Amino acid sequence: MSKRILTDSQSQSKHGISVDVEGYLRNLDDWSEQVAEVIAESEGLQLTSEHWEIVRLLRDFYQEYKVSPAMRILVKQVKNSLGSEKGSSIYLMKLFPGSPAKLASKIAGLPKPTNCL
Amino acid sequence: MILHTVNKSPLTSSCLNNCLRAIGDNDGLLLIEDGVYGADKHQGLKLKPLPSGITVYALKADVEARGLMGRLSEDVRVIDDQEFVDLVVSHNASQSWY
Amino acid sequence: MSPTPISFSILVYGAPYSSQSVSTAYRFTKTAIEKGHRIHRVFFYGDAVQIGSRLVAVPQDEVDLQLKWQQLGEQYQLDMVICIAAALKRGIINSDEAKRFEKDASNLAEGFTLSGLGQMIDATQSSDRIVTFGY
Amino acid sequence: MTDKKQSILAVLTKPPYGGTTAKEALDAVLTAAAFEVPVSVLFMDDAVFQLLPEQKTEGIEVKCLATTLPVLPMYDVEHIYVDRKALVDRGIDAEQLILSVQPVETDTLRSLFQNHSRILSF
Repeated sequence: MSKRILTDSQSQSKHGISVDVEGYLRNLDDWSEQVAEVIAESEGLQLTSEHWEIVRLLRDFYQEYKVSPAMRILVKQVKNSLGSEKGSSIYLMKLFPGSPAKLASKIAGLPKPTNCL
Repeated sequence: MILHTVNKSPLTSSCLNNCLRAIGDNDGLLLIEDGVYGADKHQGLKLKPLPSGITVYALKADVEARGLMGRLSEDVRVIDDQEFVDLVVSHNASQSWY
Repeated sequence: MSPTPISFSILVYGAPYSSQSVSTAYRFTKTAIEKGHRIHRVFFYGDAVQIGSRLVAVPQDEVDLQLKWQQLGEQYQLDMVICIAAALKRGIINSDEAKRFEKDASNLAEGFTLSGLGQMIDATQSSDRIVTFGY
Repeated sequence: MTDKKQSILAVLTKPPYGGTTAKEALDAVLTAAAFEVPVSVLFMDDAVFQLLPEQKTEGIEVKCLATTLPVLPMYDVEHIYVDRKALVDRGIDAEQLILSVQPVETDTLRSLFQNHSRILSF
């Protein structure tokens, strides 16, 4: 039985960080800026200041509401705080290729989505 | 026109009260499951302050299952599952109180 | 009275064997189909997701609700969706999700699909009537 | 999903923590909003307790619903109604809630139902 309490030996441990099969943090409290860099690297990303703007915005949003924003809401939030040039799904797609809301959330140390949408 | 369904006994739940506050002039009220206890005349009918023009229905299978057939208030129309479907069709929307 | 056929989506919230919800919803769905209506989707939410566990065992003299839904679903090609978020928390899981969440088994019964709440919202937009069966 | 969107009325009647319905209702509302389906929310009965300030859920080890509810305006859910009678019956002041809501009288409450053909009941 892979209960969380026993998983350290089985988990993919990257630089001592316990992440699950999809690369999400097992314990959200483990997050730090360094951890974010490591997660990003394992996703093939080198975090620039543009990435960090989004990651911080996501963390702030989650901190305030305890919910990860849906893609549309993320775009809106980015638009409101970083301007309309950055507030577009194309811009976010360039920074976080594939599924920006998911990938950025993973790096920001937000909970793993339940495939809900 | 809304079809309201209520599935709890009015003796133990506020469902029916809420429904009666929200119900409009041409709406329908269907009692299902434990909601059919609301149609029992021996309770002094909790449905009493019923807005005029509202028809109260009770779902036959639920009434029979609970031995209420002989105890129903005369204002209540007993309907079967087919008529339940028809009622949903003939109203614009339905709201469930549970 | 034979009204023009319309489409329904059925929302079910109560756990089978804890409330009547799943069985009242079943009777309604079956009757609607028999009257010539179309069922766009049946969406199980909240504790109703338990309908999807393959591990449920029912005494022979009681009604096997899951089997009834499966038979109805197969006969009429029903889209029977179980809310994934509600299901995972309650131990209803398919093999893909079992891999994602590192579980050693899966138990989703045949005939049901795990999917998101978007399917519920789509149901409100794509069917003529929504009927909710609460617990 | 069809192009022309039907607006949804989400009717909430349950208190926040004794069951999971309040949270599941919120998830459904947020999903509708994420898909840009117009959704109005109506708090009735014990659901108005969801709006009380100072909810501290650490003791019961449940995620605090009152933390997430204020996200509704961020999701463009602008029509949030509350049954005034439900507030009055419970001695709750509409000015002190965690969310800016519009208290409605019985007549308005009734017309809300009549004006929506898509109702989600929670």
